Amino acid sequence: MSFTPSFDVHLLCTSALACERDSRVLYNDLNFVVKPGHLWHVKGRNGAGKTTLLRQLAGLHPVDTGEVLYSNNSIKMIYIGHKLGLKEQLTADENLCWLAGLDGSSTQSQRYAALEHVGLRGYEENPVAQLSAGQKRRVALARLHLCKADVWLLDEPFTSLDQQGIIDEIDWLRQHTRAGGAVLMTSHQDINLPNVKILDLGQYSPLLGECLPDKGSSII
Amino acid sequence: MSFTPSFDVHLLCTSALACERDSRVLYNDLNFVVKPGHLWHVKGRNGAGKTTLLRQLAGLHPVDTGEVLYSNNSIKMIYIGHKLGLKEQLTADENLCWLAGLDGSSTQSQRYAALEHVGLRGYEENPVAQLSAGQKRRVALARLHLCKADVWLLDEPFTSLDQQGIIDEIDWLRQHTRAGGAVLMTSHQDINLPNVKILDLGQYSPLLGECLPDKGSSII
Amino acid sequence: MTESSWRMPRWFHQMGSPKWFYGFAGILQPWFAIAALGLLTWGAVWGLAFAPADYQQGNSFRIMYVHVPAAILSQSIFLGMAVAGAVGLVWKMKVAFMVARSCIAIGATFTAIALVTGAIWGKPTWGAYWVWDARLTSTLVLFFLYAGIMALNQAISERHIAGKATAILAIVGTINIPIIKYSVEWWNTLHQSSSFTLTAKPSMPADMYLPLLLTVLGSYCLFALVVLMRTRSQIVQSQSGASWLMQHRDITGA
Amino acid sequence: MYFESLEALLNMAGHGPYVWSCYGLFFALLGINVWHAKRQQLKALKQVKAFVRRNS
Amino acid sequence: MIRYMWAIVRRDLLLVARQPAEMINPLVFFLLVIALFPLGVSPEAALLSQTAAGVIWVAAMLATLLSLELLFKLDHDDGSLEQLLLAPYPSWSLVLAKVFVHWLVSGLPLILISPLIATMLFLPSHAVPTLMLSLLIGTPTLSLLGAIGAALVTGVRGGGMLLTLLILPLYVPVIIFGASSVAAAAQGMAIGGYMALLAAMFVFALMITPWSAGSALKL
Amino acid sequence: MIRYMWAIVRRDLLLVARQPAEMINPLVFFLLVIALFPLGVSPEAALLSQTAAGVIWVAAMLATLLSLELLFKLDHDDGSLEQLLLAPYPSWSLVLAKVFVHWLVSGLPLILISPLIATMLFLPSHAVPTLMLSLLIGTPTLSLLGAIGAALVTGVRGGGMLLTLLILPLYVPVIIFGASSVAAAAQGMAIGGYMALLAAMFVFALMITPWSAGSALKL
Ligand code: HEM
Ligand SMILES: Nc1ncnc2c1ncn2[C@@H]1O[C@H](COP(=O)(O)OP(=O)(O)OP(=O)(O)O)[C@@H](O)[C@H]1O
Ligand SMILES: Nc1ncnc2c1ncn2[C@@H]1O[C@H](COP(=O)(O)OP(=O)(O)OP(=O)(O)O)[C@@H](O)[C@H]1O
Ligand SMILES: [Mg+2]
Ligand SMILES: [Mg+2]
Repeated sequence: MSFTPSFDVHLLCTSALACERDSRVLYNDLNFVVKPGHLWHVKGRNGAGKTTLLRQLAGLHPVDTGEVLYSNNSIKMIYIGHKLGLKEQLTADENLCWLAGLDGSSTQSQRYAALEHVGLRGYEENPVAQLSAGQKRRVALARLHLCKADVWLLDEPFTSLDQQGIIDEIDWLRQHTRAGGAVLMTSHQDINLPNVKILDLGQYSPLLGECLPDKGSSII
Repeated sequence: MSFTPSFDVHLLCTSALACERDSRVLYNDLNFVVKPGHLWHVKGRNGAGKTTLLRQLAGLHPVDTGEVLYSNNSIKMIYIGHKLGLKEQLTADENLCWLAGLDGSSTQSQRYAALEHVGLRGYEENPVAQLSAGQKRRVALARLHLCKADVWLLDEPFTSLDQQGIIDEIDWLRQHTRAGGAVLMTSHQDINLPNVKILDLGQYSPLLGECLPDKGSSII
Repeated sequence: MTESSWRMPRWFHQMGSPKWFYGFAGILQPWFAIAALGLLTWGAVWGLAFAPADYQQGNSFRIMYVHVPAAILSQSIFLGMAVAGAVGLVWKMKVAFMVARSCIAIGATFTAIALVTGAIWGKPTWGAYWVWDARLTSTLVLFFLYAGIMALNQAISERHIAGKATAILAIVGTINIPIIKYSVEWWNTLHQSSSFTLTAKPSMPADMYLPLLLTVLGSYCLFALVVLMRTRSQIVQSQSGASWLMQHRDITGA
Repeated sequence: MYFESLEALLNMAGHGPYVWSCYGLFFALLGINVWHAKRQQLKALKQVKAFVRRNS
Repeated sequence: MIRYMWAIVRRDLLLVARQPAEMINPLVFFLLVIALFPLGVSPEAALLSQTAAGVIWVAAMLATLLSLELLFKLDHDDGSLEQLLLAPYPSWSLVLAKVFVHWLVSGLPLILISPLIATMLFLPSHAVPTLMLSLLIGTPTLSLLGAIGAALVTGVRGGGMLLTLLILPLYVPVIIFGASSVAAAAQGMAIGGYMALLAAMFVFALMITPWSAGSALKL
Repeated sequence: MIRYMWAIVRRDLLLVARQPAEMINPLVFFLLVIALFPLGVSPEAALLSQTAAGVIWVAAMLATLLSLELLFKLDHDDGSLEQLLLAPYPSWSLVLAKVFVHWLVSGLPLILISPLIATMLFLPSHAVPTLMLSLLIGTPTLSLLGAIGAALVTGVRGGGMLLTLLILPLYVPVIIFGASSVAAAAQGMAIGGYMALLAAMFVFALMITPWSAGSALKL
């Protein structure tokens, strides 16, 4: 890890964050602080709003009510969602190359090392279209090892991984938080790590029909 | 269930089935018999060939070496893969309507009952585009309750379901096999049922570099 | 709203609140309805039955009393839509987006009326329903701009996204309208095809002129009426559940 | 009135069909617009009322 | 099988109804191409009436072609094509059902609006019935032939352009006979021969399309 | 930011190189439309040379328009657009990078092949330099204005037709000036004014596109 951990500051926090979709309120009055070393496991049943929350934090979904505050403007985040953002025609290596190129640069040996790290040795030059579901997911996850970021936002990162893959990934999460990074992730499986913080969206959803206060203006 | 179970016949079987993709041999000399009441759990690490096997059985991937034999021509199968085959603009109910219409017909109350069965009560008239990942999966699974089929071919059907969803689904699998149906499914999670038959593709993959015999003719 | 980069006066902020707008529009609505009905009927009857015929065109001249208001409105509504969209984008005001969206259908209607009445008028005057004249062509392009915005609105299901997309397209279209107009005029003079020109009379008798004024004003009132009605229904849809709306007498049914 | 008779008003020296169809179109299309806006308003109110009833 | 085809037709019409923009889009494209032609070339009535037949037919072909791209592609991308092919019915019935809806949505409106277009391009009014008749026989032929290309490019990324390449050669005879028939009518000549040829091509397309598009889909 | 734009340009060029069909497709579409025109309308040299300028420009516009559809759509569908937008750079730089590649792939080949086309349509040879020059200024304008529409229809199913509808009105002035300049050159008249207008429109497009397409992408 290239950045120096400083465990006292917070990386991001939300203040009275709420979200309404299609006139159903998903969560209301959500306040939490993400500090270096935190691993947040966002839980909730299907349709609870986990994906929506992660996208709001990443800045991909408009925040209408409440606020998301970042410690400073240069905080780096990586978001990996349901859609992996890989180009099917390009090889695994080429995909990593442009993804890494968005906020830095990488050498081929770094990329090969990252791919080996996620168990894709020998598949570096295969077009992603010819990989299986789990292998695609691994290519996307390889980015975590290539680009240094403070906060990882991972939406169901265990999907289609085999059992060894999940064990490996939990290990990466542990190392990242140890080194002063933070992770916010969703999953329907439990995570076997000691210091996991649970954010259960079920607790925050208000009664049906209750409505969010309208502030008159909105940031769309 | 409308059909009468007859547990002695077999529904489908494979004989010396093999598959090679991109000059990597995935599995070789695969022989198994699927009888009424069977629940096959296809296992294997990422890229082992689980998806490919299910697609070969469904008739969506060409069989080059070996054979897949069906008990008779009228055997009914439902295949649900990584892509769910739902139209995003249509509502959950309308999607079920056309899917069911492919090999039968359905009344609205039947469809509503199926949707309630998968926990989507109140979402019947929502466009599928507005559902979460797990809710979409549930719409696709609702078809299992609407159309009667002998064999269910399910590729990672637990993906994005929450814990209660997985428990419910295992229960449907149990009921289906009890009633004389058969299931072939893949998953990286274990299935808590007594009579699960494991098909581990790891055992069938030949050593790297070993090659399939060329039969000269192929059934495409 | 201190975080807004540009300060806005209090009344302006108020206008952006759905609650206030809903109430105020509800007061204005009936007045516009009465004015539109009165002015349009008065102007139409005067224009149809009482205004004198044109010495050149005869009675087909009476088409002017519907054609010209429609042509004028088709352009000013587009401008209005762009202004509302810009206000929405700059001050992040939901109601402005709703107003912009409410303009689309009525604007397209006026443009269609201008096109069709113009074409019908052309038959007795020019002997052809359509010529590739500059003004006609640019009106046709304007109609296509409206059609595009309408189609885009239908294709986007989420309300606030559709509002923003409408705003962007309306602004771009507005900047482009003068360019289109200019280019089309210029293109037409180059090829020198149609020798027809729209009859431009510097001085009309009041008997001919006043009905036109009435129908133009009436059309503006009708436009305002439709926009208020459509904006109000959008407010209702987006605010379902808000307590002020739940206690409003439109809902409680008093 | 400019015309002598009702027939003259309808006929307008041969231009009647053109003029009347234009006026007809003008009022018909605008009428449809107002009617549609009204219907939309009623529909929205109905939806909200149903929502209130469901949740009370 | 009728029920199967009906299920497809109903679903596709429902999809169109859910997004009516898709329905008027080929129509508007048609109108726009035709409006651009005078702008680019010349607004003179004499020149326009001379070229009207050809321009209308080329525009109709382009409009059909463009809407064809999505004929099977959307179904392939979301996985519903797999489900349709898994049903125990021959794939040609699937092709016919989808082509029928495509024509209803893209071809029919063109025919209905063609008189208006003819006026704008100063086509003599006695040629308008011929124009409509030739479009009535010609556009289904275009939809049918196009389906072969659409089936072949299904699953290919950015297949729109590829489709154009595959299909345009097949469209050439239709365009030639269609445009010639209208031009002949404008000059007051007999059109029986052209119509017979157009009808023959329609029958030909009806014979080869279901088979070839059906097998292309199963590739 | 330069590095960010460069990463996008390199990736997009790599994608094109991986599938060269995508590159020649606009070109072939252009050729085919132009070839169909004489077939549908009339093969007479006099008529063709009179209409050549307009036909070439309309065909160039259609070719650009069709290839625009996928400008952002493919990136949106596989989720890579999200990743591009998440990068800490303004979205207009993304728009500019993508438009540049689009022009390189769809506009430039048209310009290079235009002398050939001009000969086929009997355009006087002294007008060919003007044709190429007007295309050189005009096609980037078309790509830029088109990007606005492409950004707006991103994420909308079946957006191809919708895009056409949104963008064609904006294309009208470019077509008019482009075609007029070539026609003027063919008649031996001065073209300075047209070129100045085309250049002015290019600058205008360069000013509004990055803002409007950039904000449309973030919707
Ligand atoms: C499809 C055909 C036509 C279209 C699209 C059309 C469009 C327009 C437009 C855009 C205006 C400008 C309104 C403004 O902003 O002041 C206008 C005004 C006018 N048009 Fe037409 N027009 C058409 C046919 C005709 C015909 C056939 C006549 C009569 C011979 C006519 C007579 C007029 C007059 C007298 C005005 C008012 C002139 C002025 O105030 O500047 N129009 N029309
Ligand atoms: N595009 C959309 N428009 C309107 N509502 C939506 C949209 N997408 C999702 N929703 C609704 O928002 C709610 C939350 O969706 P979200 O995707 O955040 O759920 P989730 O917690 O990620 O669920 P899952 O575990 O199934 O992935 C759902 O009830 C869904 O119906
Ligand atoms: N379109 C393709 N062309 C060539 N090879 C492919 C293609 N799709 C998959 N493969 C290869 O086939 C092998 C098996 O893929 P398959 O999708 O069947 O795996 P899987 O067992 O389902 O894996 P997962 O658990 O990741 O879903 C992989 O090694 C993959 O690289
Ligand atoms: Mg989710
Ligand atoms: Mg798989």
